[in-house]
Amino acid sequence: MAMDEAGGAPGAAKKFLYVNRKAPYGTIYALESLEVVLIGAAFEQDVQLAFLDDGVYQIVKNQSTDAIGAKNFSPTYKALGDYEVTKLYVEAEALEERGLTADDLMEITFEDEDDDWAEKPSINIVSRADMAKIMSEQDVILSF
Amino acid sequence: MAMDEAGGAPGAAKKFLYVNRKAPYGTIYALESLEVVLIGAAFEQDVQLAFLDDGVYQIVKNQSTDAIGAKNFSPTYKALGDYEVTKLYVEAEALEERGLTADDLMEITFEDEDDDWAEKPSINIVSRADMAKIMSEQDVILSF
Amino acid sequence: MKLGIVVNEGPYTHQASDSAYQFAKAAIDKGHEVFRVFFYHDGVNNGTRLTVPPQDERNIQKNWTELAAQSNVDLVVCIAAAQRRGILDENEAKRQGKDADNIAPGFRISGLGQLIEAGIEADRLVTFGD
Amino acid sequence: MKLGIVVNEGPYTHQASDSAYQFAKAAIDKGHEVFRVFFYHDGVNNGTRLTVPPQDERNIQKNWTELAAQSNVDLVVCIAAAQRRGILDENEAKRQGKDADNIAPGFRISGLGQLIEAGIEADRLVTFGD
Amino acid sequence: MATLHTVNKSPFERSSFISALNHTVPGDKVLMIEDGVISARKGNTFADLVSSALSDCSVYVLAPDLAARGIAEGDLVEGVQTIDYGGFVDLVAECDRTQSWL
Amino acid sequence: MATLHTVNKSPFERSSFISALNHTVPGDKVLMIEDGVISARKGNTFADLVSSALSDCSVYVLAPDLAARGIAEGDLVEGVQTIDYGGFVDLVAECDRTQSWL
Repeated sequence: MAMDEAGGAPGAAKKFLYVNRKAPYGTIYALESLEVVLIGAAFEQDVQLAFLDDGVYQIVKNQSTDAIGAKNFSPTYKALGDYEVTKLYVEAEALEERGLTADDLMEITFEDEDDDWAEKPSINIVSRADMAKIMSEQDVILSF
Repeated sequence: MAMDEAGGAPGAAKKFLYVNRKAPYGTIYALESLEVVLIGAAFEQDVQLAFLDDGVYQIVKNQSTDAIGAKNFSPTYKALGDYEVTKLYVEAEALEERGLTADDLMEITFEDEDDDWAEKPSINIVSRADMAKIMSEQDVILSF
Repeated sequence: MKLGIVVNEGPYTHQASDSAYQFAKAAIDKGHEVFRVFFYHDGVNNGTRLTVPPQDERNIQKNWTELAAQSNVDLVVCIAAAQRRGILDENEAKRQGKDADNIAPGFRISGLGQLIEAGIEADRLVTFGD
Repeated sequence: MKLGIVVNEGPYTHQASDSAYQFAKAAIDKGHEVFRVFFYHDGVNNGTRLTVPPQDERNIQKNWTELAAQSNVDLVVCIAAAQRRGILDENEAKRQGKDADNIAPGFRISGLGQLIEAGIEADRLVTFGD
Repeated sequence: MATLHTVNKSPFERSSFISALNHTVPGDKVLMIEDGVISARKGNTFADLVSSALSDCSVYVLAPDLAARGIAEGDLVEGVQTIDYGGFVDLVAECDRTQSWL
Repeated sequence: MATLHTVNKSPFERSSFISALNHTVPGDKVLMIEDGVISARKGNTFADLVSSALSDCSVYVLAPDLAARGIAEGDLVEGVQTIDYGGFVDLVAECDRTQSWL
């Protein structure tokens, strides 16, 4: 794998943050961001996803795209746990401004191998201030 | 010319409004809008241009694009009079919100054939309410 | 009614082309005439035949090409916008000394006058963009 | 430093590609290494050789092609994004049964892994988009 | 002599929603499509602006775009009407002109 | 451990300017490029927000983009610094990471 050619020492994983700020379907950024996350999972870096601004709409429940003729890719978020992508940060203020609550979001979970494979939520609702702090602790930020 | 094939009777010019809401250079919409206006001038319709929101930046003075490597197309606005495009409406509120005044705009003029070719300003500063009224009186609105 | 449509963005990246297609189909279903779709700005990128969308996705170019054939819709790609973005038909490729062309069936390349003409001829003109 | 650049929009429509190019040139002038530019989303459209910009305008594709040759910059076009948008090299065209390709000299088509790798290898990664 | 104003972007992302509402005249119709439907969800920051617009305009949202973004019809600001693409066509035909707030 | 935040859109058109300022931490640097430079003109609606940001961040604008939009350096909100592409490169190198607010 490409890791061997990487600049850092093997095992020195970088912290990658994928920043999702746009609603799905109106533009392709949400879908193509998800495609990077899936490919990126194979690189064994420390991966986090941030959902803020209209990006929170990417993970709302009950998306149905039949009538617009596009593919509904929201089920893929539920599979992120299988790719060991387990840290999804959602900004509380972004939900509130849009009249949304945590109950409007899909259930996205992972099985924690360090805790007897217990099923745990991948979504963490964080304040705007905490989101800023999370952003300030990354090595690489990819914006979509 | 295409007028002969047009739906309306020859001579029954339609009112066309070109709505410009975006700053130049960050995107190509301003330039490609201008290209439509120049081509459209040959069709002898009743043409008006509206500048609102960041569109007012399209006609500010002293644009200099050498350092960004793009072509400065702002001189073309000054030539609109030669194409008999003489009605440019600029929204007063849009200027004010951006810290701009009428003095920050280029001088764009035309020679009035009905008034012994007197040179007159093409730019009309109008209120937001008047802009809404102007929009409501068009046959065709092209948005850029 | 006689309807004209303007599409300002390319396929997949923005919903504009999809929305315009759904609108055009609905208009035709209701008995209106969609006599022209004018592709401007990045909209010209709808007219390449070289796209290979994923198998489980819609094929936007094919949708337009089929609509044009079935309902006699004039799909016009703006020549000035197309040149900037690399959409060429065989004649244009030859004229510009390019070794390939990429225009899709059902699309034709023409001037901006076709947009103005659409505005003059159509009872209503509807624009889809970013 | 080792710099990676991501370009998310196509040529001319958005300033992203121009800004990225000016940034890359400035970085090289200052002695940094720009080892890769990754073209994603509509950014893949920078990699077509079929553009014919007006004679008094910059040629964005040629700018990139020349920079790649002069400064050994790896210009990578994302394959998944390119397929959706109709950017193909000779191999891809053959594989997909297309009768033409349009990739420009100096650009190569590869996978999204090249973006992640750029993030891992680069000291800094800078993204330009809409 | 009504105008149909279409808004295709979220009011949280772009100013086109506000700009459209600022340029309606009484009797106009406003249609939210694509990401524009986000403005019509009840309880959102812009819900009051949508309600105000209803005092002298009709406001519509495109149901297919609502569904894609997981918004139920019951979640809408009161008074906003849902239509499908056929209804969109009807609005275009009924109004004298369409202005797309791109 | 500073972050360089780049903003490339006008605050009048998009929310990315506000969102960027809402997610800085003290010591971060904010650079306006492309249409983003519009926020730095004195007297504009967002000028006070730029001034506030200066209390715990450094704020820069890209001079080539200012010039293209006819904004003179004397027209800037006080405290905002102008740089060229070389200065942009230096900021990227000085900061630990770059976040583009697209």
